[in-house]
Amino acid sequence: MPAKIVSFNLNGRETEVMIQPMTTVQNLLREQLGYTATKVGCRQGGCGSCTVLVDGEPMAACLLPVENIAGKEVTTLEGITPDHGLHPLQEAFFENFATQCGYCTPGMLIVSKALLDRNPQPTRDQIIDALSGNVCRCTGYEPIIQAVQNAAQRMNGHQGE
Amino acid sequence: MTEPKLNAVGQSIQRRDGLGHVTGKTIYVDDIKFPDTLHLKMVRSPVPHALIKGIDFSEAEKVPGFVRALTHEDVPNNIYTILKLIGVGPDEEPVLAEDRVRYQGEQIAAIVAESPEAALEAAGKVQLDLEELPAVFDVEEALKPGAPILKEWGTNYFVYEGHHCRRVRYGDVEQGFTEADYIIEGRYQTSPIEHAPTETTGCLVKPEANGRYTVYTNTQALFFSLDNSALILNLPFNKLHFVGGTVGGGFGGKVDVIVEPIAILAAMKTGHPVRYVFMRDEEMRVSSTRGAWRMYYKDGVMADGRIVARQVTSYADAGAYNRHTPYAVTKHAANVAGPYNIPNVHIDAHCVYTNRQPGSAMRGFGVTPASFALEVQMDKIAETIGMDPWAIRFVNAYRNGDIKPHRKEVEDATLIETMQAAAELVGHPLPEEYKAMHSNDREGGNHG
Amino acid sequence: MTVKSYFLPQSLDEALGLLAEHGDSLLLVGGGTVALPLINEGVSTPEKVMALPQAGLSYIQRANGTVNIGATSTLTQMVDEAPFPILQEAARQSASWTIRNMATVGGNLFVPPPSGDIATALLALDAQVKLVSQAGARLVPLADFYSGFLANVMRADEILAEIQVPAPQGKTAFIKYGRKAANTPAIVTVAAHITLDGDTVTAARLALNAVGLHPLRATVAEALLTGNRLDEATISAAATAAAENCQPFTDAIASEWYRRKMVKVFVRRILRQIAGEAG
Amino acid sequence: MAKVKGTGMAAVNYPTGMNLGGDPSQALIHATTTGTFIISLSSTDLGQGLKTVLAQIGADALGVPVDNVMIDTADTDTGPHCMGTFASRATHRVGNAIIMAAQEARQVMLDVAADELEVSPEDLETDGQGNVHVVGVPSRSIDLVSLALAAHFKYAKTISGRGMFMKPKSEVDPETGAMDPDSTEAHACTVAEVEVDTETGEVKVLSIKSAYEVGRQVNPALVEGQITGGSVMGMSHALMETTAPYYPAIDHSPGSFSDYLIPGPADIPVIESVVLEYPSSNGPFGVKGVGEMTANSPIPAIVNAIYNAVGVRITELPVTPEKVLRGIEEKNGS
Repeated sequence: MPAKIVSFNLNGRETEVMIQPMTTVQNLLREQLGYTATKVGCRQGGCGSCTVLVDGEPMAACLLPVENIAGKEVTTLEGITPDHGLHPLQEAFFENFATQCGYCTPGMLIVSKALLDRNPQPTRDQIIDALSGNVCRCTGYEPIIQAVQNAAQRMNGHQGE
Repeated sequence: MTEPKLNAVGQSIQRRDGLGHVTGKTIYVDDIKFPDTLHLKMVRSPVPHALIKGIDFSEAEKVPGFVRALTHEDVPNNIYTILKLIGVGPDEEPVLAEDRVRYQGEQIAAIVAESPEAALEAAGKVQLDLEELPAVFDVEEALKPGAPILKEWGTNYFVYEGHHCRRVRYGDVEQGFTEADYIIEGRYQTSPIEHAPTETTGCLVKPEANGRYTVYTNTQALFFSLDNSALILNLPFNKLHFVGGTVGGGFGGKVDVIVEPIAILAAMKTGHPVRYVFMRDEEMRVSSTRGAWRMYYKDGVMADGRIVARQVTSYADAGAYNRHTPYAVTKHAANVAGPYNIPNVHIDAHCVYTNRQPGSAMRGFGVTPASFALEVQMDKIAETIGMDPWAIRFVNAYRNGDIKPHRKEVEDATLIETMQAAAELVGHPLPEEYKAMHSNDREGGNHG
Repeated sequence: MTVKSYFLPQSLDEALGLLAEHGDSLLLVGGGTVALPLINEGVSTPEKVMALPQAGLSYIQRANGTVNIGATSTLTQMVDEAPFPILQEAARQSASWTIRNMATVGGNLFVPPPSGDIATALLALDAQVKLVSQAGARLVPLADFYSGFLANVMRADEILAEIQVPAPQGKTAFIKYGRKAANTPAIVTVAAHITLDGDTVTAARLALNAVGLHPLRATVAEALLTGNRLDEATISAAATAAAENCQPFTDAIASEWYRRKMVKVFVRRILRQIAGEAG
Repeated sequence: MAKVKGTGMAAVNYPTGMNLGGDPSQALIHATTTGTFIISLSSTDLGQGLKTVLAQIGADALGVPVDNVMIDTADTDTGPHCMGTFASRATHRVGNAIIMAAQEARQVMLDVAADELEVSPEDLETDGQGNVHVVGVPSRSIDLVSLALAAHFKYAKTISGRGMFMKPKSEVDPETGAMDPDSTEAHACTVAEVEVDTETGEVKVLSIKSAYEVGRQVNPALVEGQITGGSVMGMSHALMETTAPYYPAIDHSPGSFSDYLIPGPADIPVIESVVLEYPSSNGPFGVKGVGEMTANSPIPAIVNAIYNAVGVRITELPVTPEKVLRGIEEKNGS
């Protein structure tokens, strides 16, 4: 089969991969590269569990051919997690009990990261709009919304509530 | 020796798995990878009821990456044994369909291939020769003469020790109706519901060098799944090793032991690790649901609000197969009269088969539909007799020492206290007589 | 993997060349948000796919009172850069943020009801689509673009390259009614563009989605509005006419009966909203 | 357009466990020479936090810090039998098994400590901070690591315990339905406030406020998590969810999160709750259970609130806007 070579930046590392045509970023990350924080919830673009950042924009990795990310910067949850400790969003999700089964958590964190990167002080409605593509069946969303608010406060120099 | 004090219990300590969740390092079944893994996809029935006249794999076999197909002839003991281990029978669901399919989406043959895409493509190329049969979807239609019969034993209902339903008989319901000032009836219907966990049901089976099979699974019940798989595969129990414990949402949807037996079989036949994970579409359209229920209530009520007789006839829509529904019906029967002290109760709870994707366990197993029906019925009673909705519940609330219709003494009643707390939470004023009530005796608002 | 060739042309010319070379065997996609789910589930098994998001068609430009929207502008670009609020709102309500970052405006025009709401706003604004082939380009009013369910007037050698939107002359509004507050298919979507002289309607555009084989104009209702005062009687007559002259369908989220009822309710509401703003 | 508000309430019970087929679970505990206590299980955490609450129960039953307790689950080669995580049973059953195992392990731990401190085991207590000391004399103390090392290298003892909980199988009387199917009852009362659009039948849930009585709360934050999540699931069951939108017909069955409706973050109401604790007689430290029941009472509370708002009693779930509108039209005779 006609494999292709694609170069991109993954979590700060220049990366070159060989793929079959139209392999999704989700498959590449999980099956070829071993980055499993990017989850598989539906492969329909409907649950947000596989969200990654492409040049800072959240996208559904299940619907994204690897060819489309050539030359771009891709960030997964592995790339957001510091070598030691946690990102303020991760701290806030952990401390606010914003996870139950944890399966939606990586996607929620990625979208929240993108939101806070462009809007450090989002309103509740802006947080809700940002998260509206992400399904959580356990928490009822409220702890997640509060965790994002809390993270924004932490990142703006305020102590968490 | 002194008893330890409570230090940890009662504290909101952080989740043990929370750091794994927020870093994405928690390992779920689909995150486990082995080289040379094969992938399993199902050939499913496109129609709700049909005879299987033939299956043609010739086009599927030509798909690059195709490894093999499995049919019922490959399954050593081709019958699900889900309730056998707790003594509820008979077993009546084939692992892979034999001569007949009874619901749309029923699994007919498994395709094992080198990639999920190849397995999916090959499954799509299997030709089925089906002769469609009349189907029935309504529980009461299914019980009428002339309805297509789905079960070998000749009825569309589960037989409870010689009865067509699970019965509860307490007091004399007809006498209660005679005494009652009001007779209030209601019909309630729920809909089948998908558990919709964000992680779909799945497993990965690895053949080990020592002849055992390690099964990585998101089942909610490891030994239950192990035991059932061994029975289906005629394997000594000690050949199987199940590993799990971390689940991306269950809600009762991952107790049916659907994926593990066939994936183990595929690993046995091929010598490779085999992965079988439901696609989202399968999770929704094929996997077990919270089955639908239809419930008819007939209540005899006195002018002062006391319910003196309650008759409930309910029908659980099990879909095509038992799964856990016969068991849910019994739990339903124990709870469908509600947390109320009613002297005369008559319950007929049926487990009915239709040509629908099977229902099974879900959060609230048989009780969720009952809570819906009876609490809407309570409001209907209150309105009919001109009573406040809170009052009707306080007047009838069960207390410790009462006997429930299934003849179990009430020990842990706090319905009254819970209602008092809710009223306070929302600022709903309660009359003094209800504020003074408590669950430990019948002083205050006693109706005897 | 069923896909054997995936093309990602870097210019419209390259795309047209590939289309000429491979013809009907090529599946064209924009952001892939509709095609990929079907491919992932094995429902669609194309051998050759051409995706357009890098073909130089991602722009939103103003020229002589018209806005030219490159076909592969993302819905996020529409939300952020479209000069008319009705377009921003239509894009925002079409999908979640994640999908808006991938899905394209042009691609959205090919999404069947009850999704694909952007056409509703574009129809209300008398947008035209620019169809380009190696032989040249032609402009087709969006109102003449659709010919049926998943069917349109494009030739096999054409690519939808641009959408041209004249600046609205009157008041505009957009309402999407679904079963959820966000990120959900429509029960009905209504877009209105009403030009008033005093309280008299001089031009009316009403477009609907999820109540036909494709997004459509409510022309009978438009005719009832034009030349009349935008009062309760006119609004009511237009709402009734819109409900009577559409073809709602039944799906998982709403029945034909309910959709038709809601056309009446939401045409009334959108017109009252415009009348209220005018008054 | 008219938007009308209404409130409704519902009160429910929920049973813990289901022992009509027997309902056993086991736990094994052993201390390593590091002073760490390993609780071996085959129980499954679905996300509700089972691994966390079982560590809390184990820590207090042993009298050691929760950080010294490791939960080793779920592996059928190393963990003893568990029926599974369902029927609101896991914390109750497995917690009881852990307490039984912990008592046996604690006795060995105190026996060793008694030998080391040259007192009787009856005179010892644990401080929950990692030490065993003589009652009233904190200075006569031994820490867990020293204790575990002494048990192994000096006294040749395993600090370990076996735990088993089973409520015996109850047979149902086929004639009367007499049975003892469960262990204890938790309770909830929910008040829902809704707003109904009388032109569309659309129902917006404004708030879900509940009182729960769940026996002892092992971890209040996790209990609250169940209540918040369950409130939204209950609302979802009430208004949105079905795999057969035109039940009993099987047409239009949804296959994605686009047409299988569940709430998104924009759909959630205000959720408030209070939790009462009336410890059960048979649960670990008085636990009842809260896993399943939180989706139940919101459903009838919402349906009753709709009746309160517009006088339409919906008796078929889910309460689609179409059903409400048909009800309103019937009531108005239009």
